[in-house]
Amino acid sequence: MTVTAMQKLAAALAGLLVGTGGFTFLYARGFSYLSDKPETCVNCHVMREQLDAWYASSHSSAAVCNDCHTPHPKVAKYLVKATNGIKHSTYFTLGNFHEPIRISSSNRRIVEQNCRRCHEHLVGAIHGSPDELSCLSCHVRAGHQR
Amino acid sequence: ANIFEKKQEARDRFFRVVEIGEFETDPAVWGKNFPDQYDAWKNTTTDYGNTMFGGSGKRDKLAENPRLKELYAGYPFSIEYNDERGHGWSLVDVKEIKRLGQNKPGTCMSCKSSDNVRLWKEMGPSAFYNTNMYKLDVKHPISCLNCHDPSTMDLRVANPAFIEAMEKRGVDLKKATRQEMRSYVCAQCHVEYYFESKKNPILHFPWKHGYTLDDMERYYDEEGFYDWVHPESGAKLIKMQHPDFELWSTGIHARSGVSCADCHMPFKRVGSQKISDHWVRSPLVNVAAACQTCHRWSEDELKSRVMAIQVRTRKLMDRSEEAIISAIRAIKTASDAGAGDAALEKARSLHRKAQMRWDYVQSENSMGFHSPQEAARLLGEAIDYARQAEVEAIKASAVGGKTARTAKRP
Amino acid sequence: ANIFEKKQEARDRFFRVVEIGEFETDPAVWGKNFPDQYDAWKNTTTDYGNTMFGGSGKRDKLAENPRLKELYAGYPFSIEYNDERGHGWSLVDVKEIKRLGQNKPGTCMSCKSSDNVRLWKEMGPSAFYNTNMYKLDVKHPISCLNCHDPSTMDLRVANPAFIEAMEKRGVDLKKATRQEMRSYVCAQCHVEYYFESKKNPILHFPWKHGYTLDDMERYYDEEGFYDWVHPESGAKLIKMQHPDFELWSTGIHARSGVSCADCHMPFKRVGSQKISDHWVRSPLVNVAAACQTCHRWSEDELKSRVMAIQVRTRKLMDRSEEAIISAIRAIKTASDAGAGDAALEKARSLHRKAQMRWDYVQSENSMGFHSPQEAARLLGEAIDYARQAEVEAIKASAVGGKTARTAKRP
Ligand code: HEC
Ligand code: HEC
Ligand code: HEC
Ligand code: HEC
Ligand code: HEC
Ligand code: HEC
Ligand code: HEC
Ligand code: HEC
Ligand code: HEC
Ligand code: HEC
Ligand code: HEC
Ligand code: HEC
Ligand code: HEC
Ligand code: HEC
Ligand SMILES: [Ca+2]
Ligand SMILES: [Ca+2]
Repeated sequence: MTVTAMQKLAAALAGLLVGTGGFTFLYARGFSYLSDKPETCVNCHVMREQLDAWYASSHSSAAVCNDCHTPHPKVAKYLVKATNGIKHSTYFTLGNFHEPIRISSSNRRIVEQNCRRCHEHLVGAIHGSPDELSCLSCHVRAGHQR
Repeated sequence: ANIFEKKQEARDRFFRVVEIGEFETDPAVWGKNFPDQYDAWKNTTTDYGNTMFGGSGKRDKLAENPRLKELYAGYPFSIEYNDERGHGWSLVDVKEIKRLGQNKPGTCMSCKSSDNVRLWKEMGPSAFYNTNMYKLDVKHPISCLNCHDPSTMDLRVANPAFIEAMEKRGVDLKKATRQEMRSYVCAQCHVEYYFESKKNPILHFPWKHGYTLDDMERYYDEEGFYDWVHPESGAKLIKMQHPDFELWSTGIHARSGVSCADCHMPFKRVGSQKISDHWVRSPLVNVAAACQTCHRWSEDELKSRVMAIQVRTRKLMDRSEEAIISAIRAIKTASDAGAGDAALEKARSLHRKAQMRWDYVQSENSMGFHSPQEAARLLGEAIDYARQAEVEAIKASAVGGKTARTAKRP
Repeated sequence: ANIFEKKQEARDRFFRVVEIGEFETDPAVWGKNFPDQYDAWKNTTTDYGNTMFGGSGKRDKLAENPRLKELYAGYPFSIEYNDERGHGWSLVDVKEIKRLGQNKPGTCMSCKSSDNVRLWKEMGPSAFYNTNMYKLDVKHPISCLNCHDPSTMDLRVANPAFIEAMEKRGVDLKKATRQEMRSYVCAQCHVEYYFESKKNPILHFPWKHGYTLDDMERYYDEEGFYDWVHPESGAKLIKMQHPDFELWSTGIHARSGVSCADCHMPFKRVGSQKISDHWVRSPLVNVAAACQTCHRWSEDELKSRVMAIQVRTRKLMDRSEEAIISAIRAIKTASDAGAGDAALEKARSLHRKAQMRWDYVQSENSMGFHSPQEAARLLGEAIDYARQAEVEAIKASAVGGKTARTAKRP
């Protein structure tokens, strides 16, 4: 299915509803969360490390941020983008988040599903669900070369 | 190749060419459904050469390290003892080894063949253990049925001793995660074990208190257990056997959730499929797949990191062996000098503690790599106990009248 | 801070409020240009509490481990010896310590103040070393000038002993990488050292053959060097001093290019800038910044991994200490029993080898963490040599007429 401008707008508006977070969300070109260009993630300098590490990774030619960090199909995608966008914006504004930045378990799960989505043909038969055998327990550097 | 073209092959996966029976012990039959795994498994009889301390060569340990004959004096391991090789050799090697000659109990087969899984069912474990090994109806070496449930191909443990030991530890194997199973299947065999008694050689694992050497020693001491009495020192000794699982479990890799299969059966890509490399072998001949997924160092660098750890371990082993041999000779000298059992009791129990620790590292197969600092700690303790035994013996022989200056160093 | 300010800060870097002179020893002046680093540096006098084996407390080592008095008997370290604390304390502590009383040579100041960088220039090292420490014109503890070139703020080493030692090793410090400098600045001080002689206390590092204990021992033996004669055993001993750099260099972190500063001065974010945390301290109170940039484990998990390594090391230290004390007492008993120098020579040189190895790990500050297996190897060797010394002594005393049963265990 394709995504209508309506859905994007709805997601963005959802952001607006949340006080400072919502404000930052716009200021920091929070719409970047609705785009697929990696560079747009780096409207926040705190994302710079991950961008650089992504460029260095085996996937810079294969997958962009949202291929891994937002779920598919797309409806869910834009909801997660909006919520993550608001969450990060809020943190960013208040500045009191754990460093080094660590992926949340829910977002880790989304990533795991995306690994499987793209590599189904190769690993579908042998690798079950994330709780069974986590891709990241071995391919920890797939998305970000450390 | 572009990832989307592969979608094609993705559809046709493992065909069930044949139905695999519940007790199918012949890997060739399994191989009809899983040719890639079967071909790799067949390679376990290939000689891929030796590494510094491991590899596939049937190395004669007694010839490579003459001290072993004195350390194992009076026990079958002083007759013949070789470095292990691939799973495909297990049947040949257990039959040919001179230890225990023709009197091997069925127990010796427990970790050598897929047929025992069937036999435990048909005969029951107790009858199996109590039958002469050469009389058991076995055809195949270690293979598929030892690790897999043929109906689902899931990993499965079949060894009654392992199942019993885990129950006693309160571990529910049904709840085991897949990653745990990737080590448990190996822990059916790559572990320290003992026989209930020479008369009734039921197989057990000494894990009542835990997996560390200290835990196992505590258990053996409580049971007053020993394998043999050393002819020169008179100490009641225990022969440790390949505690690969136990040492690994104390290490940083186990702590980090890295399983045996991760390193010894790494995934590999065969055409458009990803499978586990069933050529179970030294990871040092397969570093790219075995290590580099997690470690970004070059193959040579990774190999020399392993070597650095192994050489440190080997150096401490040399010291331990010299210390234990000094102890053995000092005790001998003392008893020759007339020191009695009462006077030598302390020295002998110290010899037991020392040899147990050294043999734990000696019989473990990674030359310390599976847990470098723990291996070094145990060897440090072995040296301490051995030299204390020497001190006690010399004091005893002084009592016995002579001085011990005659005690020779190896 | 809100996002506007962040974009703001992003623009302005460090302002040069003042020019910092070539020999500016006062950190407060540097602080005008670099307030964040200065504020953090000031924290090095803050007591952040103790960890299991480290931390900022001025712990009395002699009280915490009574064995030390016997092991260091006859040497100043048996008078007063405390765990180190932050850099800001260096001047106070070196002045107050009872060791050597008022007769401390200037050499003791080499690693305690930023003023020595100026004094080495003004007086020249040799005069500096040969001036009574309390007469030296020093005002500031370890600070900026010890590690930085004020004109560029680049890292720079100023300690003549370090520069000389590296030249002798054929290392061209001009070619040193930034990452190497992040350890070299520490290696000016956190290393084993010795004085040319009591009369002429020029500072040297024993690195002719390399950084390992074996390398340093070889050098000291070639020079026939010793710090003092142990009053009970009569052995010629060497006091090892904080070989943090040397032990680290044998470990997996050094091998992986991880520098001292990576763990003890990790980058932290101040506004939108990343700066080095100048509150140099135990990483265990700063695990997120110090470890989690490389390790994905939780803070608690990382702490308990360190503890597991340190506790293993501590256990082997206990054994080493007991073994060495047994040796000391056995030698004493032997000489009391009339054994002469010739008879005791072997036992004494074994005591020297044992104590050197134990003290290397004891005086190193990470309780083995900087190189777990190497620390364990050295302690295993220490135990071996100590118990052999005991054996030799007992044999000697047997010659001396009496048996040594009277030798007590600690
Ligand atoms: C191929 C998949 C993939 C791509 C593409 C990718 N990432 Fe990631 N990202 C991951 C994985 C996997 C993790 C979690 C690593 C872990 O849990 O060990 C992660 C973690 C993160 C984190 C949290 C930090 C951490 O280490 O937990 C951030 C922030 C992040 N990614 C941002 C980005 C940005 C921005 C981009 C695009 C420039 C991007 N990612 C592209 C897979 C990817
Ligand atoms: C508004 C500024 C901003 C933008 C734009 C931004 N991030 Fe982040 N991001 C942050 C902050 C701040 C954190 C740390 C807060 C936290 O740990 O949740 C963070 C954390 C993360 C994490 C780890 C924490 C978690 O919740 O899993 C991931 C993954 C991530 N970002 C991915 C992305 C991706 C992908 C993009 C682009 C689509 C992006 N970010 C764009 C500010 C931003
Ligand atoms: C948008 C699709 C996509 C996603 C999402 C994705 N990959 Fe990939 N991946 C690819 C492509 C395309 C390649 C390169 C072609 C190939 O080698 O199959 C690749 C290559 C790889 C490789 C081989 C190269 C290497 O790094 O060793 C691994 C392993 C891998 N991916 C694992 C992962 C993991 C783990 C994740 C999730 C964290 C992931 N992939 C997410 C598309 C994707
Ligand atoms: C237990 C470790 C482990 C786990 C878990 C794991 N992999 Fe792998 N994977 C490997 C190894 C080892 C290889 C082979 C790498 C090599 O041969 O260099 C591999 C290969 C691959 C490849 C092919 C790389 C190539 O050669 O093109 C892809 C794609 C891949 N894995 C994706 C995944 C995905 C997706 C998951 C999770 C569903 C996953 N892996 C889980 C260890 C693992
Ligand atoms: C049924 C018992 C059994 C099981 C299960 C088992 N092994 Fe073994 N293994 C052996 C025996 C027996 C040998 C020695 C065979 C010989 O030398 O004849 C051996 C040999 C080896 C070797 C040495 C190969 C060489 O080239 O020297 C490795 C490595 C090994 N096993 C690893 C594993 C791993 C990893 C697992 C689990 C994935 C495992 N084993 C499961 C019994 C077993
Ligand atoms: C609990 C499982 C187990 C039992 C019981 C067992 N073994 Fe083994 N055996 C192994 C493993 C694992 C190896 C490979 C590792 C090693 O050699 O250290 C091995 C290796 C061997 C080898 C090849 C290496 C060598 O030692 O020369 C022989 C021969 C052998 N066993 C004979 C026997 C005999 C005879 C018995 C009975 C007295 C026996 N095994 C009982 C697990 C077992
Ligand atoms: C020493 C133990 C052992 C033996 C023997 C063994 N396997 Fe496996 N096998 C494994 C492990 C471990 C895995 C990985 C399972 C997982 O990742 O959950 C595996 C996985 C598999 C898989 C799933 C796909 C893959 O490759 O990961 C197949 C199919 C398979 N084995 C077939 C066989 C066949 C056929 C044989 C006999 C020729 C055999 N195995 C013998 C341990 C063994
Ligand atoms: C992190 C990787 C890793 C893990 C996990 C691991 N091993 Fe090993 N193993 C090695 C290395 C490296 C060696 C040394 C090989 C050599 O010396 O050639 C080794 C050696 C061995 C050997 C002797 C192989 C030979 O060449 O003779 C056996 C048997 C073995 N391991 C079994 C196990 C078992 C069983 C487990 C799990 C309980 C295990 N290993 C876990 C890496 C690993
Ligand atoms: C599935 C992941 C994984 C695999 C496969 C793996 N390692 Fe590791 N290794 C780790 C982790 C995790 C650590 C602990 C340090 C850390 O947290 O990064 C570690 C630590 C080490 C260390 C330092 C610890 C020590 O004992 O000195 C060495 C050396 C090492 N690995 C070598 C190897 C070698 C060689 C292989 C292959 C035979 C291997 N590793 C396979 C994950 C892995
Ligand atoms: C000029 C000499 C000198 C230099 C350079 C130096 N140190 Fe120190 N360091 C000391 C002295 C002296 C002490 C003890 C001060 C005291 O206890 O009074 C100390 C104490 C410490 C402590 C203990 C702090 C505590 O809370 O217990 C740490 C950690 C430390 N240094 C790390 C480093 C690191 C890392 C570097 C390099 C980035 C470094 N040092 C550079 C001399 C130096
Ligand atoms: C080569 C550099 C160097 C020299 C020379 C040096 N020290 Fe230190 N000193 C250190 C370092 C580094 C520490 C912190 C680490 C430690 O305490 O182990 C330290 C710690 C101390 C401490 C605090 C801890 C304790 O031992 O109580 C005192 C006091 C001290 N030194 C006194 C002296 C005296 C007196 C001399 C001269 C005999 C001297 N130092 C010579 C580097 C040096
Ligand atoms: C114990 C050694 C040491 C001392 C003392 C020290 N520094 Fe540093 N400093 C460092 C190291 C290491 C770095 C990191 C350099 C690099 O990464 O190349 C650094 C970096 C800096 C930087 C560059 C920005 C940054 O934070 O990374 C500044 C500015 C600085 N120091 C100022 C000071 C000032 C001002 C003082 C005195 C109050 C001081 N330093 C004392 C070791 C030291
Ligand atoms: C990989 C991280 C790491 C590196 C690299 C490292 N250290 Fe440490 N260091 C530690 C840890 C962890 C401890 C233990 C702290 C404790 O016990 O509280 C420690 C302890 C110390 C201490 C004692 C601190 C205290 O609390 O009293 C000193 C001094 C020290 N290190 C100096 C150095 C020097 C100098 C270097 C480089 C030559 C170095 N370290 C490299 C992690 C590191
Ligand atoms: C700049 C990167 C880096 C930093 C910072 C770092 N480490 Fe490591 N650590 C490594 C590497 C690399 C290895 C070797 C294993 C590997 O290759 O993954 C390792 C190995 C280890 C190991 C296993 C080796 C062993 O000796 O058992 C432990 C434990 C460990 N680190 C703990 C820590 C702790 C605690 C800290 C913080 C005080 C820390 N590390 C800081 C990179 C780092
Ligand atoms: Ca082998
Ligand atoms: Ca301290």
